[in-house]
Amino acid sequence: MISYFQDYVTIGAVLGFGLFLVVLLLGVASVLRPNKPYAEKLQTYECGVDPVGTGWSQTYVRYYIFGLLFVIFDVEAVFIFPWAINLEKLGYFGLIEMFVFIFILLIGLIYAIRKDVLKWES
Amino acid sequence: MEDFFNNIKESFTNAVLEFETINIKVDSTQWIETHEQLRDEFNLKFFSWLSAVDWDNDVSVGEAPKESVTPCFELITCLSDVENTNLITVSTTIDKSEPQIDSLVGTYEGANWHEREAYEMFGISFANHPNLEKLYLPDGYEGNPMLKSFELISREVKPWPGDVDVEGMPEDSESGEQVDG
Amino acid sequence: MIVQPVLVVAAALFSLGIYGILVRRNAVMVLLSIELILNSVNINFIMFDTMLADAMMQGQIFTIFIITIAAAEVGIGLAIVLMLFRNRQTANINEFDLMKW
Amino acid sequence: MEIFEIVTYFVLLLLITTAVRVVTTSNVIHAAISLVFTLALTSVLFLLLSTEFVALVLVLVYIGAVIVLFLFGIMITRAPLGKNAELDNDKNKKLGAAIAGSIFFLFSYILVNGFDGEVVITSGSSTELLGEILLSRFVFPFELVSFILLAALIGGITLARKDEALIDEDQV
Amino acid sequence: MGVIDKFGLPKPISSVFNWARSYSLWYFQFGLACCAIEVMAVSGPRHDFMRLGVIPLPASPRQADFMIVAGTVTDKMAPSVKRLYDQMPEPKYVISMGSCSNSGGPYWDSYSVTKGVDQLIPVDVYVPGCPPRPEALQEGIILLQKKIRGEDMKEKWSEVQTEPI
Amino acid sequence: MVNALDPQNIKNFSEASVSVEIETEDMTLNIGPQHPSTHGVLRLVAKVDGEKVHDVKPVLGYMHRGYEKLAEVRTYPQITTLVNRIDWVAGFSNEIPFIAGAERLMEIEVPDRAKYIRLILTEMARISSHFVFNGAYALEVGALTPIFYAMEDRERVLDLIESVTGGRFHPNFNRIGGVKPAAGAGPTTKKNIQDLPAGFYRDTKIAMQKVIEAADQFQNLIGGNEVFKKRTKDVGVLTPEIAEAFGVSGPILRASGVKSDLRTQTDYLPYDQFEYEIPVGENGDCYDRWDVRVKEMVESAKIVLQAIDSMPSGPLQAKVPKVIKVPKGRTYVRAENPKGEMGYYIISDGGLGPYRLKVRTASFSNISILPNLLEGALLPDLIAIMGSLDFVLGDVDR
Amino acid sequence: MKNFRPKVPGFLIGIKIVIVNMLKTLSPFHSKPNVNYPFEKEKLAPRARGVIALDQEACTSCMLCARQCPDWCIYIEGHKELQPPSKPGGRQRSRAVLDRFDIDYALCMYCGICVEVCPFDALFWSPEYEYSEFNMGDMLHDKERLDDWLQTVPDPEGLES
Amino acid sequence: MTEVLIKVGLLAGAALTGAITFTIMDVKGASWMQRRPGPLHVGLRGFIFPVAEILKFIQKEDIIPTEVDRPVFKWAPAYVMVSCVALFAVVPLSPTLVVADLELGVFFALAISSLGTIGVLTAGWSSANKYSLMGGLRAAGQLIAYELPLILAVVGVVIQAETMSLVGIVEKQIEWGVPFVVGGQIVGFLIFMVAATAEMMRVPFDMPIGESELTMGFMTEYSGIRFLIFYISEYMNMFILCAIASTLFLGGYHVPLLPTEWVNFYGPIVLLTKTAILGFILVAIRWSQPRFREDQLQNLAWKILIPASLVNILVTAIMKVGF
Ligand code: SF4
Ligand code: SF4
Ligand code: SF4
Repeated sequence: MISYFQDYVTIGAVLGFGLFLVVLLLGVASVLRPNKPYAEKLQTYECGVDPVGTGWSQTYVRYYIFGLLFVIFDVEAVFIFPWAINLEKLGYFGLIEMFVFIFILLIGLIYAIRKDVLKWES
Repeated sequence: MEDFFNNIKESFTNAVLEFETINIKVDSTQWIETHEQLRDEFNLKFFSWLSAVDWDNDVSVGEAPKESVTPCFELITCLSDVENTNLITVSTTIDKSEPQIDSLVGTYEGANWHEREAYEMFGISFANHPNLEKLYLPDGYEGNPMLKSFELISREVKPWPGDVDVEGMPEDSESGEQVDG
Repeated sequence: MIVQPVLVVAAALFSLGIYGILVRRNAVMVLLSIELILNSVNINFIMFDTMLADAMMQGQIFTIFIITIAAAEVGIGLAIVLMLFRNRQTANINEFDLMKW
Repeated sequence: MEIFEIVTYFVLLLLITTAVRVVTTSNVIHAAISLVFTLALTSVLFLLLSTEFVALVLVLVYIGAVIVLFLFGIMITRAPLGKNAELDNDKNKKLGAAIAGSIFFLFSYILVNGFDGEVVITSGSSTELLGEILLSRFVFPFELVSFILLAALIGGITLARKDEALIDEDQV
Repeated sequence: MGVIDKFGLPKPISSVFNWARSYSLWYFQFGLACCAIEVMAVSGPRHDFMRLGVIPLPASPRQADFMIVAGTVTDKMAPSVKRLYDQMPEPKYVISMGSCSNSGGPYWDSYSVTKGVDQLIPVDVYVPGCPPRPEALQEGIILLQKKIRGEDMKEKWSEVQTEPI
Repeated sequence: MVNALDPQNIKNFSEASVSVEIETEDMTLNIGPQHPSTHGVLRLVAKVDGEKVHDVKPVLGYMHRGYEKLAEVRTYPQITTLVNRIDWVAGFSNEIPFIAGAERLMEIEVPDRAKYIRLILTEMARISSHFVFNGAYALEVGALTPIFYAMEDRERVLDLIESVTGGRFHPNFNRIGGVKPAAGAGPTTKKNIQDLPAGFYRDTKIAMQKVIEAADQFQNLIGGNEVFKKRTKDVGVLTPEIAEAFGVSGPILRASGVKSDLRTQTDYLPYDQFEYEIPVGENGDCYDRWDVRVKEMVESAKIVLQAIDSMPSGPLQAKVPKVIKVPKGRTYVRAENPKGEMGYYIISDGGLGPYRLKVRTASFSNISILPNLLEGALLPDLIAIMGSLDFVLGDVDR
Repeated sequence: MKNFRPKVPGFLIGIKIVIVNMLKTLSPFHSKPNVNYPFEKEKLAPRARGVIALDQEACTSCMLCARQCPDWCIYIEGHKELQPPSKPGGRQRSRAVLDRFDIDYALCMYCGICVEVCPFDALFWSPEYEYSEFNMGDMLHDKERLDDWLQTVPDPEGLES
Repeated sequence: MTEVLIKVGLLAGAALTGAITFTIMDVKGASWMQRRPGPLHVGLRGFIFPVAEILKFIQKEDIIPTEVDRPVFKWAPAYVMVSCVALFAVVPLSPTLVVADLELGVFFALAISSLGTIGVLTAGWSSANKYSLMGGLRAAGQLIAYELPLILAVVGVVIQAETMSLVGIVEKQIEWGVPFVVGGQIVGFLIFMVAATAEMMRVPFDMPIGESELTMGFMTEYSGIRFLIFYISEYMNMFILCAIASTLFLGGYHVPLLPTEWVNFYGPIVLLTKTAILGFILVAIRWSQPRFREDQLQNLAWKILIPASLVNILVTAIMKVGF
């Protein structure tokens, strides 16, 4: 097995181990634990009173905007990494390229801040 | 206190000062006006509390009044002035058969909960109250606990342990005005 | 690594995506199906890249660009869905009568 | 390499299963989570094809970010908990299946006939090289990407924002 | 799955589990009246019931092991107390702290107070006092731990509690 | 160019087109009755949209025990012990106005020493109450440690109270006409111990010094913290006008800039003998409310120290009849409690117990401003504001 | 620039305080506030109201305590007995004998009224607190148990003048 | 294959011990800071309390409320746990004692760590509980907001080290003679630690759990073993992020002046010490700070940390190219 696969097989084993740990814990617990459900026990917890309304209704659009910002900058990070390890080779040219790239995205961030999408009280 | 009392006395002739508490008795129709006047002219902006008293000769628990009274609800508010030490109580009586009075919420916002409490405890209804609901007791609770005719069940069902008398007490220790101390 | 099964799977993903777009009524689900299609394209690109052992790595670079653009597309797409939802109180595309809107 | 092939087939099989779940499940969140698995398996497939950087990018961008965005979107558009009968367009089902099926057969036919062969992976592809190519030969698309992202950001914000932002945009 | 209910566990193993349960008591943060302040004092540096393994973390009944009914249970609160108790996972325990929750205490004749929490939920240990001193509560906890260590898992598990009292 | 952010324009626009911000089916969030930050069992029904609070409706009564009714069936000494439990973090100060009222009706002059002891213990109760507030408030804004420091120092104060009265925070120490420590101790002697235990002065001095140090530590640990300042400054601003109309009193009122303190304004205890300051806030925000209480702790400690130094000697009890009957009359006595103005309106009919006892508690009025303060706040603010009002459910519901 | 003191950010001071406190807790030279309860016990104030002890001999079943108790939690029964004269030739004395003296600690509010009103010094406070029970019924202490508590009643302490 | 198994076994031990050690450190440390002894009676002066906890949680009933979305609810803890465990794979304890020294080590770590967000979000959503939902959303919003500074702070290190392999990064630091935190990445380190604290959802960034606001946040409905999984993952996450931070910025398994030949022996100890020190600092912060408000938190991330880390990248790049 070439070392490339060796590494990832190990990683796979580690992931498998994580899953195994979860399954093991769940398995042992399912054998040991008592299981006595009844209607009141299974009721949604709401500080001790009857749940009012539906729990999963509307949320803030704001979170969506955070998500959007995150996606955009995450993509940016994807491009930064290959650049970062090649910086020596790319030299000033690479530097300027990345400057432009980051600058353009910073405009986006500044736009977002200016538009007050990060502010909560409106 | 004295100066203030004299001031009050000029506008409300029936004001009395007993035990360091000034009390004005007003007619229930004058209820709102009195408060507005007190708030605006005498600067009594601090709304301390509002409550009621159930005057009745028939009581189911506790002691009955020593002298017979005319059954009625007495409504009392207490106003004061934060900066000075002036304090005044205003009282009015309302009929028991139809306990209703105008709400003070328009004058003092703070009266809201106090009136709800009085509504719940005595059954007095306040006209123009924004939200006259029960305050304390669970939904479906019947009765107005603060009425003198309201019974405390536990006291009825549990025998008073002090009732059993050990025959032939050695001394009569409950002898009047013995001084302690 | 055998080439054909991978390509067939990519084709299958593509058609599943098409199926989803046609059948699903919820706008978000339609977007999810689009992701499936893009994913099948990615698989094809990478497969060919590896197969041809391209020195310029064009397949990989294209895939990265596709992923990037897909992210942007999802951002905009969901924003549109949100806007429609805001006006129509539903994410159901049958009810988006765009001409009237 | 025997084991290698078995693994590959296994991954492909799972890939199809999860993808089918994405388009058939009647619960939006389940669909999104199935998509997570589809993508994860795709990423495994990429790893098997030695393109590790792309595989990780897929995890980072897709699973880490895009799916989260999807989940937000789903929650904002009030996905009901549990099954949702309204999700599918029943009258389109047959048509859709027919179209999708024919596309599938057409594509598979072309692809299977067109390409054949076996690839042997000897080493992972170099990320360093990838970066170098990306930033030298593909500089122009690279910069273009930043503009597209910026556009997406501004567009997304404008669309998802409430109206003051909209008018603001109109009048500036 | 009900394995333990049917077969039980050999003594040495089950005593290990009993030990674990007795020293990892997550206390359901749930205060009612004055006694709750004493519970706070017990969690304070001087008495520190974390020494005994009581961890005052969960604010949700789902993670709690035992509940200290600390204070007056009013009629309005009673359904909530019952519900919160129901929502705790088995095995669960209850300490009734103070006269109020034991039997109404100073408000025994009030029109709005429940006379004793044991009318609602099963109580394991009663702690007297009004309020009980912090040490008294600690004694209650130690008694509870003793009780847990003496428990038989099979019995405890099969105590059917589909409809508690 | 039209100003786009002009509310008028926005309104026009939203009328013109269908689009408004996503129609929010507000989420009704129940906070309480069991919730770690409601100081017991207050229940708030909050309408929230995401994180923003639109409307709050407090639901009371989970701790309603019917004090006013119970007082009608109990005698005066029995009521004294009952009222301890109204504001349970400062049990001692609940007794003072009630006893003072009964004494006023009976026209009894209390000996000086008894007054001083009352005063010392009231201030100690105030300190212990503020300790609880400090710790709990820090807990509510997320700092987990200060409550333990508060508890440690509070124990010291409680020890002192206990060594005098016999109870940790339900002392039942006041008698009409004076004070009377718990009887007990030693089958060999006549049991009525009537004075402070030996070493009390010394221990008090040490403890008060510690209180001052603790207040300093709080100022550093919590007050100086940037995050805490961010969380509390300009949050939940209460103006004096609203406060007065709602009958808000005590530290909350003082934090809004009103210098109102019944200790100086009335004479239920000899506060005029001592020098102390009344801390007053400026903005009436959460930070000021916190700050005022911490400073008040220090002032209380100073009062206690002064009182210890100038303690008169003499009897602890005035002469009173053995069977206490209060003459007919009515009076209202109020006192400055840690939470604000607490008063009892006693209507006596000459019997063993009052005909009607109205209990005016501070927290009841204080939390009635909650809906006003919370409009448009964020959910974490809700917790911060609620905590800064420092209410005790027994004091609210009675 | 004479008294230039750099302003330390508040959160660093906070961290310093907790670490200093931790060192104090760990250091053997500092007094610790902790009491390791079942192994060591705090010395309580002699006045502490822990439990009520009954001196059976002194009680004359006069019922005062039961009547004054706000919680009605003292139950007394007794009867009268004739006692032989204490010194020969003296008058025969009647004496009340306690049949039952129960205090229900599940109900008691520890107010001390009973102790205070007892005219014969039969009730005492004792700073004991260890009587938690598994059963509600055991919270009712009968006269023997109450008498046992008498051993724990502390001697009176000194007073401040 | 055996090698793989041995490594995974070792890693399993490391992961669990790390998590348990950090639990002990957190609880005991907190107790001491609060002038208390902490768990004491359970045995060994209380230091084995995590054992009791785990054994206890294993016997607890696992309640699955009626309203929840069962499959999602049941498996949400697994995502969190798996994403934590996978992170352990790339941290080198010494040049040879590393489970998988990937060429893309850092990148892998960052990619995997973003998986947890999905677990948290689905946990909150599927619980059908308002507190859970809000907690889940807050958690997701926070995790994504601080994921970015975390990623960008690492870029500085990558620029300096010119590699993404963690072993490579440490070797570079050995070559330089000083850890990167001294060699120009102090800003990066601070940003990384702040972001890491937020990723762990610890005070002052603990709104998602925000006990006094949302009872238990997204974990509100979880009981028994599933709660334990969340709980352990929290500490695992803390351990692993501290380990990664010490590897990236503090020189990993090496300290200056110690001979490099012996690195295989003292490496693990050095790394664990550094991790423990970082962990202790986090504990001290946790128990002394109040928590931020949701909007303040987002502002900190978007307005301060992200621009700062971008600037940090540019400055580092200029230094690299220019000198
Ligand atoms: S038992 Fe006493 S201290 Fe406890 S809640 Fe009841 S009245 Fe308060
Ligand atoms: S202490 Fe009070 S409640 Fe208890 S028995 Fe004595 S009088 Fe009754
Ligand atoms: S008051 Fe004293 S003497 Fe009378 S019955 Fe009670 S304990 Fe006995």
